[in-house]
Amino acid sequence: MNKIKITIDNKPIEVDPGTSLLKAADTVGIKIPTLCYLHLEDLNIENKPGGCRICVVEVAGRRNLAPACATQCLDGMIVRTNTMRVLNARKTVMELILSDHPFDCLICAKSGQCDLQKLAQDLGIREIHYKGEQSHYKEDRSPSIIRDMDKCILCRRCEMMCNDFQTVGALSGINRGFMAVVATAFEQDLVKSPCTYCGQCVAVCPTGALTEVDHTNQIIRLLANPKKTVIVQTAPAVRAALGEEFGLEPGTLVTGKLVSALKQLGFDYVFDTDFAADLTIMEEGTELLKRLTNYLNGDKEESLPILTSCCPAWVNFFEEYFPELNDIPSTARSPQQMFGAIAKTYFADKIGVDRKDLVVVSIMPCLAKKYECQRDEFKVDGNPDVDFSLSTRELAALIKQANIDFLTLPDDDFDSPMGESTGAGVIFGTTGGVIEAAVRTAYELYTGKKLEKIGFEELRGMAGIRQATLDFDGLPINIGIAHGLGNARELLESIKAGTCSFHAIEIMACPGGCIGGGGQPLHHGNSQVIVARQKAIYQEDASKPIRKSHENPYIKKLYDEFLGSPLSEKSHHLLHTRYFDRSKTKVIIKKEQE
Amino acid sequence: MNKVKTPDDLKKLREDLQGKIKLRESGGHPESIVQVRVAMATCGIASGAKEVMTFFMEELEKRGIDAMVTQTGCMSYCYAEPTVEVTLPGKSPLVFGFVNNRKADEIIEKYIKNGELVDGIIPVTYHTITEKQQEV
Amino acid sequence: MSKYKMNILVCGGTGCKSSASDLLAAALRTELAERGLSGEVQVVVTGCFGFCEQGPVVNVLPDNTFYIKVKPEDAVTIVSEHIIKGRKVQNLLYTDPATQTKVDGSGAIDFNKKQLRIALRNCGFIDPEKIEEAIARDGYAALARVLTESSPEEVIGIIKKSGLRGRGGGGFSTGLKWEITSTVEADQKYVVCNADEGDPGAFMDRSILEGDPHTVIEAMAINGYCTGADKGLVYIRAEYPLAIERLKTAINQAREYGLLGKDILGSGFNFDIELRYGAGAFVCGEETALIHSMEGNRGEPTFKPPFPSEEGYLGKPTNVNNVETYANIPPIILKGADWFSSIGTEKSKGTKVFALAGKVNNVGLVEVPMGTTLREVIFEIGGGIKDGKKFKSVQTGGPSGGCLTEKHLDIPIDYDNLIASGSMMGSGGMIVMDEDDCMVSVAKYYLDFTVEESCGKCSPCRIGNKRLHEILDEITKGNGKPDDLDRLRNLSEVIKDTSLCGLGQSSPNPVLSTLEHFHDEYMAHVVDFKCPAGQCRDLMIYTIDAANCVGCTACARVCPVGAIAGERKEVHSIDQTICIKCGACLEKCKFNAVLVS
Amino acid sequence: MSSIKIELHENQVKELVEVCRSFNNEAGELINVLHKAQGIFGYLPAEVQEIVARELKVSVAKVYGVVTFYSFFTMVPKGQHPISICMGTACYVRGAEKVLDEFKRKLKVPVGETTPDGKFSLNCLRCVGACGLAPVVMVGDKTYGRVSPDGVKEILAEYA
Repeated sequence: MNKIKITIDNKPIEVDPGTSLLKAADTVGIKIPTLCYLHLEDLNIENKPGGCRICVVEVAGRRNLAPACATQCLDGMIVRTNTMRVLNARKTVMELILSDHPFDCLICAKSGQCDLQKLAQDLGIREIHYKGEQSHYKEDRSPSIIRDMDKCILCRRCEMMCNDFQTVGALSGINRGFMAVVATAFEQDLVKSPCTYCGQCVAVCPTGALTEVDHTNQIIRLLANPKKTVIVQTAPAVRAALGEEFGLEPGTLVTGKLVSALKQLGFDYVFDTDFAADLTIMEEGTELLKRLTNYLNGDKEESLPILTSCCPAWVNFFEEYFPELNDIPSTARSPQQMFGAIAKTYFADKIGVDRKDLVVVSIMPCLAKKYECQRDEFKVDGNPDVDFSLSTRELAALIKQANIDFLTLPDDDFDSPMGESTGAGVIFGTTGGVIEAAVRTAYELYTGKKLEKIGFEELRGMAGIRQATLDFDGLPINIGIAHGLGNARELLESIKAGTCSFHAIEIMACPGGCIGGGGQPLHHGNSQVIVARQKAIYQEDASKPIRKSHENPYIKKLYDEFLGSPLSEKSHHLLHTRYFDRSKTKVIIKKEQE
Repeated sequence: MNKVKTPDDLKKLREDLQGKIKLRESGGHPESIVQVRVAMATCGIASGAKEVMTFFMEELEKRGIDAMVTQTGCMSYCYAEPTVEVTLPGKSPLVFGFVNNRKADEIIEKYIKNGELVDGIIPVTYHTITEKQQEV
Repeated sequence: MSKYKMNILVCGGTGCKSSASDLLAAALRTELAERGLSGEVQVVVTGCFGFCEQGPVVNVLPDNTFYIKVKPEDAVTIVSEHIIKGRKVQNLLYTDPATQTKVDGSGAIDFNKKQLRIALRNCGFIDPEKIEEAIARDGYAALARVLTESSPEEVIGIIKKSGLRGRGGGGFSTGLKWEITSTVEADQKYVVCNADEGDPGAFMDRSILEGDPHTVIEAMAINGYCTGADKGLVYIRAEYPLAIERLKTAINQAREYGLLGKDILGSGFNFDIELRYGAGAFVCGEETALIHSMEGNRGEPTFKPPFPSEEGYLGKPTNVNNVETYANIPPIILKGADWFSSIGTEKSKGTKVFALAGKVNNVGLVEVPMGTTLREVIFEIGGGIKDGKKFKSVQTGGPSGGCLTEKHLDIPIDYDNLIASGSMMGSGGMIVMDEDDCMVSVAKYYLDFTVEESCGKCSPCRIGNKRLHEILDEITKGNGKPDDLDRLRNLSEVIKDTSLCGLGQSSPNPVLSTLEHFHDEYMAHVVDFKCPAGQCRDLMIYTIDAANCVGCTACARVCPVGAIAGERKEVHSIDQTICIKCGACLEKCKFNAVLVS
Repeated sequence: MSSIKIELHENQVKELVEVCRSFNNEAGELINVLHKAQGIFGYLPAEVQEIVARELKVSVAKVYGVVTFYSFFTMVPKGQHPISICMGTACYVRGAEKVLDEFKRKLKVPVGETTPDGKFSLNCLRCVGACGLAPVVMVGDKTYGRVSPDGVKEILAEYA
């Protein structure tokens, strides 16, 4: 293809046709500031409404300034990005945006991580010449997410994630003009919307408009309470991302420092959700084998594929949109909830603490987990199996508040018994990981043979929908993988339409899986961050001496001492769940009077 | 009605229609007839054009005058709505502005019956590209 | 037959009336009566001749003689010379400025005919609900000619050569637009008629749809033939129920006659039209917003390119033109590109319909050749300013346009001249303002509209226009500062320079043009805290003139807040701390005792 | 937004579902459907939007986003006699604001609201294109031209 020649700030550049001015400038070290624009290249996610008008530049011969994000390079273009006219326009537009934004940066949850704040600093805004009325909206608190739309700058990223990527449709642009904002239907609270709490809106929000519900203060209080035994579990994706909050390169594994920090914070026991992930594999893998065997034996009642169920946003999604498929997903609870159920029974008994005095905290890359642990089916007499779920970001804040210098912490090990895990548990943190872990176990249980090669490269990657056929000793097993609920929907629709058939499907709501979760350190639009975390996860797996869940000695011990066997009555009671139809229409219709 | 299947059909139809109109407008011909057009665009209707049209239809019949009352679009004299155009056979059309029932009565009695001009005529202030020009 | 041998038509248009045309008519009648001619010569008071600058105007029939600037005392001369002796009164005849000869009217009288109706050629002539009447006036003849005699390329060539530019505001070459759509390869294309007329004060599209719907249908079919589209969509305001009804009727009749549908006129060309309804969003006049709206979405514009001609409705190439543009197409085909391009100015060909409104005598639709001056439109066709007030400004182009002044009155109107003077053609709204209109308030009015109608997608338009409005509001309330004017100017320029679509790119024009042409008026507001036009309530002080007050108590009784005190038959006074400046006392007082400053 | 669920009449709901079907339940027809829905119910309460969303298979949020974008759509029931004052430029320069003020004073309701007895609702309108008659007021389908503040009383008296 012929290259296009343009000049930006007197620098000649050659680019491919179709390249935007923004990308072209980037290749020669000219960083044009952006605000609404978002491009997660590795995930094929792009938000380009051209709405904020921060990235405007001067193109010779054009009457108006052009947005660099949306303007394609044309041969011979002469572009200036820093003339007086551009700088004045950019600053004025920024002042306008700030004039309709609360001035509470010092106490804003997003302070220091806020794209808007950083941009104001970069542009040298010291005064706002155009003050005036500010738009106000009702604050909305859900179990997971807080929406303070007074801080919305209408970048539309959340709307794009919610609709285009997740196809959840909880959010839409509403109103017009000055009162235009992104909101739910009828501006009701998120809890009344189809929101799955995936938190991807929060993950991309450039300001403090969308944040997670902060539970750190409750945790500080509980840790100080001598009557309470406070234990913590940490999800696999947390260790691959927490370091970023302390300035480490994305993809730096900080498992040992993480454990040290949690101990220093005063948690009585520091455990690993990976342990519960291994347990999940035992239950879910066994369920898969049972359903597969029934199916192969011609049981008409049995339907395949089996769908994974460890992602709470995904569970919310199919309860809302595919209630007719409620009997297809595995009944296995998520690792967070399996952990809680075992902790408040088996482990509580072991240390002789009443479940009411045992507080289970989870550190999750996820915001939907906050909602999940509040679901009624995961409570005993009103006491939840998991009391609080903190995001990776909240943990970082907690560590900072406790004066802990994270970078100089020594490595430490998880406590026993619920801190012991295999490589299979670790890879739960990435797309393709749960199904790979399940396959490692199911293969050996089904064939009775030992796996030659533990890593299944064919299940890995970042493509939104992936499929692979595995050879179970002559039996071809079709595996489907989707991350992102839009991809999940596509896969489910094709199953409903009968255009493809799978034995098992793994679905995760977030891009890249839990590593790209809504509770993770903010990627600020750089998808390489998520790719690096994925590498770290597989690196941790490879370094583990045991890499198959059914070989975890502590899991074996748990079954021996407490549960009996997978899918036993006790297992069913503690480790499995059921799903509800959330789709019903809420319209009341009045019968005609005679 | 018959479909117009070819350009020649259309041409023939147009010539037929134009012929009929000519007959209606030409003085002295047995088919000639008084034509009253009421501007019935939104502004006209809002100013009472419907009432005026009804008045013309009923009164012309009552007074035994053979006339054709039809509606038409905006004549562009918004300041003078309702506006009515009257074409007497053999004469150029005349437009009257601010027509209410009283004015309509006067138009019937003086102009339509006797060809006498009445107050409120709106002179034509434009050229048009079609051959039909009205001249006061 | 009429008993009158002669008729003397006296213009009773408001403009002429203010120059005593009614006295003239009375004088003529008296003179005729005195001479015993009342039975033979009739005086008829008419509507406006469109020549008010020269009023009062008299037209003597049947010899069709025009007299101008006729005073009541001229009645005697007209009757004695013209009526009795048959001699034209030379000094009252109109002098043609070009030839310096007296126009005696025996030949073609067209000095008062500044208008030329192309787009409006059938409005008011045909029954819009009868296709036969349209056909009798050459309806569908252009379509027939195109389908049988010309290739799409040839037709596009004619349209290009005619120089027709979009009448919706942008002024883009219509032929070029058609050409682009025609050259894009696609399995499906669309042509769209933008009938979402939204400029406040513009209603020519509605009039065309209500008066001559077939011309739009015919032109869309021609457009479809040229661009390769077999489907047309009319995006029409839901607030135009009559236009919708008539268009629906027209479409059905065209289908019944086979002028829409399959194999039109045996040519093998298929074309049909559907309606899509707007729902009250000015921004949907912008073509990308319009397309999103037709697709069932919020009418938010998107960045161009891609242009609709490449990627439009449902992602397919789509040609969007407005109603008036379409109404020009059939005449161009029938009369030729050369005919059309002979009308108008160098770069703006043909005519433009203006909706003349505001403080002007002859409110109405006016179709004039491009190049006609504002003075001709306002003072001749429009009959001048209402109530004999002084002309102050004319606003063209609606919320996107600007306010022009006295000094612009003789500029020939075309796309480029209007832009050069800080306004624009827009869709053709033309609002005339007089000395009572405060230009700061007018700017505020337009910003009020823009703030209401901004879609909110881009920050400069969403927030910037709001801030402009707030600054203007403060100025009209007496809270302005001189440096507000600099802030207005900078903000206006940035909004224009950075907004996403045409709405924001032009919304500050009313502010910029009034700032430029009425700077003194702004200064009066921010320095002296006075509104010279007396329109800004908060800047006004009502007092009672003791010399005139008779103590009738009418003002005290009408005051809604009880701010006026005074005994019967004694001078009243207004308590300034209570007065809300509603002006009720001023309206009520019969003795000119209430003063406003 | 009030949280009280309103009850819809069954035959109206049936009619609405039928309308959606007549548009092939296509999402692209959302605006056309909403026009018809407002024709049936007089306004677009949340419940109606939910039905439309369900029938056209679009999110309720999207429907709400569209409803709140276009000024023609309303979620507030109109009065028995909806009064609209044209705020086009021609009407504005000819004193529409004073007419509006008079309506506000007489009806004692602000713009966008309905009188407590449900008789009148007061709204502003974009240009209705009857500029020759400015200022223009519409009551229901009836247009009043050249309205002065003094004329407001007479107009209201017609509906007393």
